[in-house]
Amino acid sequence: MSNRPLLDNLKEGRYPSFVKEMEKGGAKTEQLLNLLERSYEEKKVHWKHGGIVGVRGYGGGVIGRYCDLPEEYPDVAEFHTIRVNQPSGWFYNSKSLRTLCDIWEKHGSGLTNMHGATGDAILLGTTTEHLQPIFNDLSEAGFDLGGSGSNLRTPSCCNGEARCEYSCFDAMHLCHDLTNEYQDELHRPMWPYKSKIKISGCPNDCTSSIARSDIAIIGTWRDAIQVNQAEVANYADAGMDVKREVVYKCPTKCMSYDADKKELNIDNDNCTRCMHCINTMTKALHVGKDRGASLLIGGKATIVQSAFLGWVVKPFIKLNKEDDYAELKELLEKMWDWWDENAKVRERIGELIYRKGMTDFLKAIDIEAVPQMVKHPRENPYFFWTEEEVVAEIASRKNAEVSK
Amino acid sequence: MSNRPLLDNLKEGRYPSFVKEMEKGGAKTEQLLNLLERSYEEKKVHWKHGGIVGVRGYGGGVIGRYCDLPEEYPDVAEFHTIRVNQPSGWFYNSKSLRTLCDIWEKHGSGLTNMHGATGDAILLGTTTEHLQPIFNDLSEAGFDLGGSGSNLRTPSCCNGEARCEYSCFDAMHLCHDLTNEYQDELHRPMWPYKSKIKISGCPNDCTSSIARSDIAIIGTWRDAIQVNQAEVANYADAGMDVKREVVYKCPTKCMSYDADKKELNIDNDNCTRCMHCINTMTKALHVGKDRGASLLIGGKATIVQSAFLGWVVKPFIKLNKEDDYAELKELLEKMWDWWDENAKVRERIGELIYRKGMTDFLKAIDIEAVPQMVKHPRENPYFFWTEEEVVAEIASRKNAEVSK
Amino acid sequence: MSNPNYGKTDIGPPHYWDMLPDIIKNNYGKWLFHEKVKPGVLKHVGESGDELFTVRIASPRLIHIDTIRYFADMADKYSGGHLRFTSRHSVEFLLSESANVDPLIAELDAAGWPAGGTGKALKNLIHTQGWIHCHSAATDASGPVKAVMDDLFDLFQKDDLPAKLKIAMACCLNMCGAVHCSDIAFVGVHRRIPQVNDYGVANGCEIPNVIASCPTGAIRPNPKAKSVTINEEKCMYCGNCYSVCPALPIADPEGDGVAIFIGGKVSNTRSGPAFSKLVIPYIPNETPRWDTLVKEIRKIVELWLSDAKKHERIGEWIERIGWEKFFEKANLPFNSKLIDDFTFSVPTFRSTSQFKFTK
Amino acid sequence: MSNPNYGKTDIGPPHYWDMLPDIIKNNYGKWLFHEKVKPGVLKHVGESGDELFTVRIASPRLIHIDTIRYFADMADKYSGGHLRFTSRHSVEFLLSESANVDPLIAELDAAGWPAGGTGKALKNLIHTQGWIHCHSAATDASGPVKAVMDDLFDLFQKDDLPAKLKIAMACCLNMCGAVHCSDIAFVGVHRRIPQVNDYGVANGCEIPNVIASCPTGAIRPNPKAKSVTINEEKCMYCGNCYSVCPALPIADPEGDGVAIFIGGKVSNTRSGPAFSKLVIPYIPNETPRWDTLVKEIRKIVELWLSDAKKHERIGEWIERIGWEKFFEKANLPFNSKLIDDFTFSVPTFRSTSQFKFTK
Ligand code: SRM
Ligand code: SRM
Ligand code: SRM
Ligand code: SRM
Ligand code: SF4
Ligand code: SF4
Ligand code: SF4
Ligand code: SF4
Ligand code: SF4
Ligand code: SF4
Ligand code: SF4
Ligand code: SF4
Repeated sequence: MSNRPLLDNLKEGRYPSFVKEMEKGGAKTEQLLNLLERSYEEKKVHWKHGGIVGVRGYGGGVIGRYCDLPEEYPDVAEFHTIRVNQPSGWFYNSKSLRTLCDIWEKHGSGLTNMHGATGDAILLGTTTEHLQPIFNDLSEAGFDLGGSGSNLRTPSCCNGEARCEYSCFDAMHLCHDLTNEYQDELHRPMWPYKSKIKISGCPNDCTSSIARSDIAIIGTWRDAIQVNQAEVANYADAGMDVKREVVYKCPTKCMSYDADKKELNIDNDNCTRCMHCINTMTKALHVGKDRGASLLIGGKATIVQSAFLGWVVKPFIKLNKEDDYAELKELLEKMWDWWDENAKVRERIGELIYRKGMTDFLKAIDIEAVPQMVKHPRENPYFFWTEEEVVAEIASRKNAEVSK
Repeated sequence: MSNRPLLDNLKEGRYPSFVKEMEKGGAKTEQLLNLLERSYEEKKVHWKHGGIVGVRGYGGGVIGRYCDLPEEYPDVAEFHTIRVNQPSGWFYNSKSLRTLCDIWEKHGSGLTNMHGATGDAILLGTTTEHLQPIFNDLSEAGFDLGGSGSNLRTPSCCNGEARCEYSCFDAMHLCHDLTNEYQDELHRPMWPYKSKIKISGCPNDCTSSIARSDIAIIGTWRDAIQVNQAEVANYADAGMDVKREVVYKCPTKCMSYDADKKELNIDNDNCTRCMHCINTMTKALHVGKDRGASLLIGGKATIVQSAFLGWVVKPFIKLNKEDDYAELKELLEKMWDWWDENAKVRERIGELIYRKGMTDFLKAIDIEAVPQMVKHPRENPYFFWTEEEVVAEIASRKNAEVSK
Repeated sequence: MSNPNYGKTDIGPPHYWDMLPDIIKNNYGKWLFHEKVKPGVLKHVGESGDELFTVRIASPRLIHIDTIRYFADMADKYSGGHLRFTSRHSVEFLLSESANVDPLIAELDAAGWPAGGTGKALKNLIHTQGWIHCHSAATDASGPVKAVMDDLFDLFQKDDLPAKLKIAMACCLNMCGAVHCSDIAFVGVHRRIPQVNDYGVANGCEIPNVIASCPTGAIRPNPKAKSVTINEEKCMYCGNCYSVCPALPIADPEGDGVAIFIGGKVSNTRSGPAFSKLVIPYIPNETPRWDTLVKEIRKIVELWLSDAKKHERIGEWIERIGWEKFFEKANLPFNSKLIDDFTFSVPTFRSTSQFKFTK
Repeated sequence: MSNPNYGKTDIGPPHYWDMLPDIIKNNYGKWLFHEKVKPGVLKHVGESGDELFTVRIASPRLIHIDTIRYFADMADKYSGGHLRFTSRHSVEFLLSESANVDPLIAELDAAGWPAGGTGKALKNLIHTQGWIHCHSAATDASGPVKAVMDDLFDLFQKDDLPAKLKIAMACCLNMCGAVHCSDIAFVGVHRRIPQVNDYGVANGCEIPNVIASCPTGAIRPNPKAKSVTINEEKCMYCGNCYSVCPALPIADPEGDGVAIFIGGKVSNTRSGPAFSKLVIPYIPNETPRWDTLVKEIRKIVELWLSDAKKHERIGEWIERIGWEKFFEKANLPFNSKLIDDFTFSVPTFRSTSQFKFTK
């Protein structure tokens, strides 16, 4: 038995125990456990920031961490984490996982987060001197680091077309492609603050991209939901109350159901592709055929200006592997350029758009304003005009009068 | 025929013509009409502010106005307006109106606004030297001035119990009472900016109090809507589709209708007293019996911080003539005091609450926070604690532990 | 202050009780229900069974004392001398005798004072001063109001619109009136910053006051010229500085005009109060009848008439179909001026992938 | 950079294609529908008729390499060596053979790795570092997560809740995780400003950096002490200054704790994405099992289970009944901390007389 009554308590219960996991480290994690027990006793964290640590050629990928009681807990005096870029969709085979484990056994605590909230495989706890060797071994084995600091953070995506019938484009391919395209942006901090990309194959948004990434790419379609009426009838026959469960829950009330014919009709012009009906009758309804994605920009957590949910900047974009996602990439680069030029330190792109206004932003990325970008138009009269605009408008008016 | 082709055009059409009204002034308004024609030609206003004008003992009630072309239009070189406090509900008898007309004939242009947007009877256009004499004549005849400047503005109210079955209290009495109680605040500018009171007898809010006044007093009730089922049946018999027109339009879906029995049932606990059903079936449904008002604070137009709609600060207040509206008045005075002490110049009370936070405001007026004040609780974690609070909470926790 | 030469102060307004007809005094607080007799006529019935008839007429609000006296005459003749004005500046005659209703309407109508505006109708148009009195005005008030009301006048005399139709106007950003919460609002807007007359500022204005008057902090001192400069990026054309300093005129014949906001509402019914939203950022001042303005408003109203369901105010209708559909149906151009960039902008952005595609 | 001692840079992540089982390669982009076989098991069917079985298990995310190796063994034994992790850190085994499903589940369960979390269930709990790694933490992460999940564990193995139930936690205001948009979120909060160790600041920190680190501008220089002072009124306890200067510790055993936010959501389904809202501003850190936190979360979940309609996430349910009713039903005290006072506060105020009365 350990001498850690508080943590021992957390070995009980049906949910898998992180304490048991930590104990698997044996001697390697003994001091870490003791330190944690102490935190449980004192109700107080015992970590602090220290000097910046990293690997050669990179500015990010490692989070330096130091214990504030190094004399008492020398094994964890330095306890850095490594962010390893996960494969798209977090798919692994047993071989690759074992490789990762072996490297980590050699160089670190043996503890991991599979995965971090951004998406990386996180190797939890090593010393400064091991950083470069770990990196060398990782890259030898085909792994690279993810992002940290003021740079592009590791993009992530849902399992997309690999295992989901709703996916409106190849989310995993796109994620892999963007990650490789922007290696420099990912590894070498050069921006005012972090920038995150998350990719979801459909509006269910299983990567929480709208809330957790500056750049949310969410699959959607422009044409009609595909309906298989025979399957609709099957659902009804199996006892589903189609009106109550589907039709009445449709946020736009654009559906109707003919209970006699067991037929579902959708006014696709007014459908906002919320997915509810498709989710509920997965065999009968399918996403449309003219597929692509919506781009929502600005999502982030609370610090500093409040949490933002990303907002629509490009209602529809085709995502073609054939042209190497050219349109998307051009857009991303314009956004980042504008942000890089204009943002204050620690200002996310959403906060910058808030501060400078959508007009500036849209102009910089060369996109026309459309009503899809807003819930509703502005409610105040504080809109601005440039002298050129006014002069041009007056001139065209004069011309029209003359030609009358 | 005048030499004013542009204004002449506005004498045509079925809506009563202000130009015809202006022409009724004859010689007295001739230059005003010519000046206005000039504005129509040039598309440009020809007024400016000038020195402050007023009557003895008052700081407001008169708006000074000067023509920017005094040589060309000497008759309107000075063209001030007088704000005359209207009787509650804008009720008049022919005698009182004639009195007003006679005074204005003697001292001014003969033009009026019946009424101004705040509610005053506005006498439009006189000179500085006439101001005191007009005031003397008005007060002799029982009229007083309304508000202008950084003070209480003329309160106004709907016709309330005088002509409306929905009125939940005596709106006209309250308006008259408050106006008289706060004569000093009305006449002698002393605040950081203007403060407006508007009073509506029920949630239909026929004075737009929620949008147009810092202090909106809106009638409401706490018990059940009174239902006369026989009249419900009459509506149904007369062809009303009760479900479609009433039940489905209820914002809280708290109604049900039994089409066979022609019976309407209301789950009053979940009714938000929106008035829709009562408005639509005025004979069958009546406001409840336990009546009073909600107080909504902060309404105003756009300048500076954006337009605000007033928000709930006191969900329910009884309005008793018997105790001279003591509770309400105490509250108003606390609000004004806090505002007066804390606001910057030109900062309305709503803007101050926005800047300082509801916690400060509620503390100052000694009201407890209730969920009715918000659409939903805060979405960010930026809430504050005082050291006393934290110390007290810790102490009570320790106590509880000890006594265990 | 009791010097007779200076009038009595603080006497407050005349007492409303002295203004009320007997039928109101008798039924005060005891009204049972009302009926819409026909456009312009309401009948209120008391618990007593008493019936009060209200005849409502349109009013441009800017009226001459001769007209007020004429109304007084009409009141004496038909309603025992009793009348009132409404919160939208309509005039209401309060009749105890139903027999008087039609003759009163006929006589008023013949004199150019049409009855209407009750029930689900176009209401009297709330507005402000404009070029008749206010120095701030970016447009006239009474003129465009008349033009719009003339054009839509049929709707004032109906009671079968989907819901009430409330139009309001304000001649500058101060928005005197419920313009910010109207079904349709048009607002005078400047598009250029005030012109600084250095000589006038130096000689006629208190520079600290001028600087303090600007809500956006756009005004800086210009010590060299003993005047001020205005930061073009920050000025949002409110005209406040002109209020305190006539040497900063903001009026600009070609630059000024009106903007249209729609979809606002005040009453707590159904969806609750809502702000009006910008749909057309600029229409020039076309005197005397503001033809483009009138045309655009009619277009919006007609679309609403044909597309809305019963009980749907303009904003409620648009919320149902979606703003993107509104722009499509109304065939109105959208541009970035319509996207908020002020303090509360972010919550107006579309933070969901739910929207409708439009052409 | 091609020096072999320094590793190859910029090679990017391993290619996902190498990680996929054949059944996925064959049906990639051609899945037709899925079925929920039972809690913890999904079946995806391709156009080809191929059936892919997914077995999902709970994971505390903080796992040792021995466990990863164990998962690799299980994958080799049952799913051709293929597995994945989810966006909520569950582990998923990808099986082509239905016969393997039950044996795999049985073996995992026996080893303490229960299947579940699919469909309308309680999902794996997203969380952050806490006292295990982050200097900012106002509470531990893994401990309270375990306590909450243990308590609600039944719901992880169901598929008949009104809707999905997503709980998340973050150990400080930085909110690493989708905490701000979760059905239920608990967040570590400090309640006292950092303690300024003047000596430490003077000798170990770059004062301009410290000042710049504060998002609210609460830090001022204190030239006398060559240190800084913190404005109590402005500090909102984010801990950013401690990140750049260890002489400003913010952790405070008695003052720190957690706050509960509820009603958020991310998916665009039905009502669309929404932020979580504060309902309990403070619960102390009760190690090791955070009993009060666990109890309060259970109370909210049970209320939702009993009161919500089918397909209603927590936020959708509360929007239907109204927040005032929620506080009444949950018997939770309301206080002014729950009222927003930050940048976008005004739109959250109740600007209508529409509300429900509560006791
Ligand atoms: C490891 C991780 C939490 C976890 O346990 O999974 C994490 C850990 C930290 N985050 Fe985070 N963040 C992590 C995902 C997130 C997310 C979620 C996401 O990416 O989906 C968010 C919210 C989304 C967002 O970006 O807004 C997030 C919002 C923050 C913030 C606030 C940013 C903001 O603009 O509001 C900070 C503060 C900062 O940047 O200084 C922050 C800062 C930090 C720091 C670096 C604290 C610091 O100031 O030094 C933490 C280091 C902890 C440690 O000791 O290892 N972390 N952080 C996640 C990264 C793992 C990975 O790479 O996969
Ligand atoms: C006369 C009137 C318009 C009318 O034609 O009816 C009016 C006229 C003026 N208003 Fe107003 N306001 C009038 C009702 C309003 C209303 C509506 C209301 O009270 O219901 C509002 C919107 C509600 C509100 O208070 O927010 C209103 C919001 C303003 C504002 C912006 C205030 C704000 O905080 O946003 C200003 C600017 C200012 O105070 O400097 C203003 C300023 C002015 C000034 C004094 C312009 C100035 O800076 O000198 C105008 C004088 C016009 C003139 O030449 O006579 N007026 N003003 C209304 C008063 C008549 C009366 O006493 O009955
Ligand atoms: C006379 C007046 C009050 C006054 O003391 O002056 C008044 C009187 C009545 N209002 Fe009003 N309202 C009056 C201005 C308003 C306003 C303010 C405004 O228009 O600026 C509002 C809020 C406007 C808004 O929402 O934008 C208003 C929103 C209502 C409503 C709610 C309408 C809705 O959206 O559902 C009702 C209920 C109804 O009509 O069914 C109502 C109902 C009524 C009733 C039926 C109440 C009654 O039982 O007597 C009165 C006759 C209305 C009619 O026109 O048919 N009254 N009413 C005002 C007439 C103005 C005018 O000349 O047209
Ligand atoms: C595996 C995973 C994606 C991944 O690549 O990792 C995934 C997979 C699926 N999601 Fe998801 N979702 C996953 C995270 C999410 C998230 C993100 C999160 O939880 O942080 C969301 C948004 C959360 C939110 O709204 O707060 C999410 C919102 C949905 C929804 C919409 C639910 C709703 O509110 O209506 C559906 C539709 C449904 O289930 O009917 C969905 C549906 C599905 C389906 C049924 C799609 C399919 O046909 O394969 C998958 C099985 C779901 C299940 O659990 O029964 N998925 N799904 C994620 C599993 C996380 C876990 O371990 O529990
Ligand atoms: S986001 Fe859509 S496509 Fe991706 S896993 Fe979720 S449901 Fe499938
Ligand atoms: S996807 Fe959503 S909006 Fe579209 S029809 Fe289905 S339920 Fe309605
Ligand atoms: S606010 Fe209510 S009480 Fe007053 S007139 Fe309008 S409907 Fe009647
Ligand atoms: S007043 Fe409004 S909320 Fe109440 S029952 Fe009637 S329609 Fe429903
Ligand atoms: S809206 Fe502007 S211009 Fe018109 S009266 Fe009010 S302050 Fe004057
Ligand atoms: S017009 Fe208004 S915003 Fe522009 S400088 Fe003058 S006061 Fe400032
Ligand atoms: S939430 Fe705060 S304490 Fe927790 S990992 Fe993120 S930064 Fe660290
Ligand atoms: S804790 Fe945050 S808000 Fe407080 S002083 Fe430090 S950086 Fe500023």
